[in-house]
Amino acid sequence: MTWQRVVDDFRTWARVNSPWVVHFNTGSCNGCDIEILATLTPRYDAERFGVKLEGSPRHADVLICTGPVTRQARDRLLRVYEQMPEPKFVIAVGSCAISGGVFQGCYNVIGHIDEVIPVDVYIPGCPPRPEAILDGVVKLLGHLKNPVLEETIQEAG
Amino acid sequence: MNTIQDLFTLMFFPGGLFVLALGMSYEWVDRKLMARVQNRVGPRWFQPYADIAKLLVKEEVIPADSNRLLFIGLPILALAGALTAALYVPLAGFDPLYSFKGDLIVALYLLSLLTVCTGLAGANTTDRFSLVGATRTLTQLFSYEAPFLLAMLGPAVVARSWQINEIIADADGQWLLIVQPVGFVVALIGLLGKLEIAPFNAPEAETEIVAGALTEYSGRGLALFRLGRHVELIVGLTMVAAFYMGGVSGLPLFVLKTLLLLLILVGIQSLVARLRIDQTVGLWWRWGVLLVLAQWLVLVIWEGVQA
Amino acid sequence: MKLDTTVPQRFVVPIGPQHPALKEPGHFEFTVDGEQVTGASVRLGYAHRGIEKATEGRNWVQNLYLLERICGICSHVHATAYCLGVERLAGVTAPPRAQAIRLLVAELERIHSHLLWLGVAAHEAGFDTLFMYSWRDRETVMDILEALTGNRVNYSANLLGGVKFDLTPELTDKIYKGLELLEERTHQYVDVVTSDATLLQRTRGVGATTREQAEELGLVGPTARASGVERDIRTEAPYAAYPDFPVQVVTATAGDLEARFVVRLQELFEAYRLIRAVLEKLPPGDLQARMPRKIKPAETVSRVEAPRGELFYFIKSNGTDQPERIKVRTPTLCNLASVCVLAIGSQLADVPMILAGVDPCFSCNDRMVTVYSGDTAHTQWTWKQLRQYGIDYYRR
Amino acid sequence: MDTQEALKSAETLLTDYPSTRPEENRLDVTLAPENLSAVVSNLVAARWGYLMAITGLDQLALDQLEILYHFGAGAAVLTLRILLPRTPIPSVESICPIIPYANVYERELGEMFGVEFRNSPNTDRLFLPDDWCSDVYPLRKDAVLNEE
Repeated sequence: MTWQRVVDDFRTWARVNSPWVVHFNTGSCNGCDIEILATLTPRYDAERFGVKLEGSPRHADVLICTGPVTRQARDRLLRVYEQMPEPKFVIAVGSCAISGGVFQGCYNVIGHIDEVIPVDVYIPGCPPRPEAILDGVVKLLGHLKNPVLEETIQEAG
Repeated sequence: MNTIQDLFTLMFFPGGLFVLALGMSYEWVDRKLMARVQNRVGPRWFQPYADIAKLLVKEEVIPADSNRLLFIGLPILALAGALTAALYVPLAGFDPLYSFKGDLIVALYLLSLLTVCTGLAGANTTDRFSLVGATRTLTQLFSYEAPFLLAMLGPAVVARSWQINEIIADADGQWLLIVQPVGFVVALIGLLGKLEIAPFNAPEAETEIVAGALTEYSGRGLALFRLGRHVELIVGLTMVAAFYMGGVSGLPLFVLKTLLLLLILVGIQSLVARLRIDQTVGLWWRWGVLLVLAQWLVLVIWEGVQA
Repeated sequence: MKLDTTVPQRFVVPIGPQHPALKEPGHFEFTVDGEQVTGASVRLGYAHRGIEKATEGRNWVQNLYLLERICGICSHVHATAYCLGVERLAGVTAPPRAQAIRLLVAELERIHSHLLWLGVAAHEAGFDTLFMYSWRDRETVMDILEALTGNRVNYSANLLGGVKFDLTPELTDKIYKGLELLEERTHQYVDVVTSDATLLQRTRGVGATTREQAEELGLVGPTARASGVERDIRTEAPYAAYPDFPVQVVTATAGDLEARFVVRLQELFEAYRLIRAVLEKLPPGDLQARMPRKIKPAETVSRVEAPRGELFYFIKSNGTDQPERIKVRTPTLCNLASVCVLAIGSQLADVPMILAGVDPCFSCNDRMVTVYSGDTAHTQWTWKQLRQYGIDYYRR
Repeated sequence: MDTQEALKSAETLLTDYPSTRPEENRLDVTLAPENLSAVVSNLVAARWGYLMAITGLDQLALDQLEILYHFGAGAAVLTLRILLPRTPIPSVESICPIIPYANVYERELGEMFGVEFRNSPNTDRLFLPDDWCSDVYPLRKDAVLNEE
């Protein structure tokens, strides 16, 4: 039992400290995307927390989505999500990703991200500041760290 | 020598786990220095450990259209090659664990095994980025391998031996980089090429072909390849430091010299843009090979005259 | 292994819609022969949201906020073009102080956009240090914009009939200080892009476009100016406060990527100069003029110079509080077609550079439009054919 | 070139067609669809400005579609307007043989308003999704855009 506990703790520690991120724009205005990129740059430096922006969905743990989902982007979003190996998490960045934002009701917009794939963390803002994005990532990690919460997530999921 | 002691040296110290730990620490130093140059804070000290551990516990997706055996086997082979190579070099300032005549050649080729495996791994999947990445990896292998080998053979000629042990004994205390500057520079730049870091990172150019040959790898396979790369970094640094910087006897001297080399590597890495693959090949065959060959000629003649 | 060697295969490398070189979704397919690109095609629409249709269901004020979100990088120019057009339709002129502040924000935005582009282009070239440095300095502009308008992106500084924010003396000081720092850094960047050997290997002579080709391809903005096409709406048809603060157009002749780097960097100096001029001679007065809620039926054309080139708005009112039709033509649309033409015959490694060279902005583009497919004979031109075509074209 | 001079020269180029001056810097010329190619050729031959955009307008009340070709030279804006019936799918000669880069504007228009461009080198769908119904033109005023 205790050995299992140690292994679990170690696994959680590794996951919490090494979130590799892949970014997908599903029809965003660029504002959020640029702010996500800004989190990597000297002032915010997400690498401090082990965050690494990866190109290949196969390498990534966290999918960051921006923008309302357009008809054309929907299939791609699903494909990117499916390409990611387990365990995987999704962060929706920006008002549009959360609710469709100003683009609600536009004919080529299907809706928000969680109508297509399950979302773990929502980061509001138009666009959210880089600090807010970092905070969102850290919140996600905090979630993983707390085993009680993790259990509830697993039960629910 | 008894079996238990042998096993210990192979598995834990100074082979095996120790090499892996050392490799990851050096990887951290590399990333941290790079971040500092770029005005960033950079990763925490345990970052590479966390990365590898996370990758190891992550799901490994095996693409349906690739050869399963190769897909799983290649990363293991790559890491094994790098770890074996580590046994022949004076790691952490200790004498090489195993030594025989001609082990220099064996060590160099075991190091290349990693690159070949990476290339094959890329070619094993039908992903287009992987295929382009594999082509580039192998193209680059053919471009830097010969000059790097020649650069490594310079000290061997002086020592008149193909045995790493003897070369180091011969070079101990003399900074060969003063008498063989061309060899040193080519070896250093060859190391950049071997490790596929800027400006020779075209095989994994993120903006063109995502992650190159390893695009389809996730989880354990990727972890093993990365570990292999880290070990390669250590072995490469050790060899260059030992051959050209007056030996690495003793841990403090080893750390000092290899870190100095790493600092130079980071400096180059942060000051250059990525070369295109055709430019890389051109650079090596037009300049690298010719310069090293010229120096080699001088060395051989000089040795001949002395003899 | 599985390659069938009996049939000559088209080996297609897709770039996008999810791809590290493009932070935005566009989808390119490049047919390659080894490392050589032999064909190119584009498929856009991943960010097509249908904004033009949406404008017809919202009133004039709501549309301001919608149109501002066409693009997160050049949000202010979209709002400016829209406001100027609507003001003209309504017969309202924004007070001079408002016009000057519009210019100020537009130039600050140009600085942020060009620095952003410099970073992204450097990243495409694998020069991450330059990327990090330029984005570090970009934060200075972002701070100024945030202090001025309260938001880092989508500033919403514009209102119909004026602007929302005024300048305070502290802000003016902050801007002066920021500009000083940026000016010094920009000199360094000019040094780097014109002298760094490895970067020059990736930029000099790559994607070169002659003046004729640039006109033929319908290029706009800095991309066209790097080829010697002296076209800049700020001088040709000055708007906002540009008549009072004239702009010097920066051009180059080489038309390659290096020239595009240089032109964009030189435009930064011009932007610094303009901002200083505005700060020194900021006209006093009100910030807003009254706007009617409904606008009588009319049509107008509004053009502004976005960081990427000419932005075109066609606005038609119908006497209600909602527009009859708003048509937006973004600069990226004009420039993007050139990527496919320029990519053919170049190295795969140069493609992201060529793409970055036009500073594409897909969200601008897709709000309504585009594509240039390589499947027709049209885009499969070689340089020679293209040049020949250009010559014949002007002989006719 | 001065704005007024530019407009004057455009007027002389297009004397055969009825024109108006809706704004100080604009000249609107109404053409019959069959004259379009000739007029555009004339403008290009005279090197008058460049094509800035093509706008579609749905005049539902008149049961007509209007296509506006905007040309710019400095501050001067010349608009060529052609009127087409709304149904069946209206057809107009493509200007791509004269101005190649007009292709993207035409394709946009074709997709959004349902206009057919004859002799166009490329009429593929531009940016609407691949599974978009082929007979729905979103920017027409009476388009039924069902919500999913």
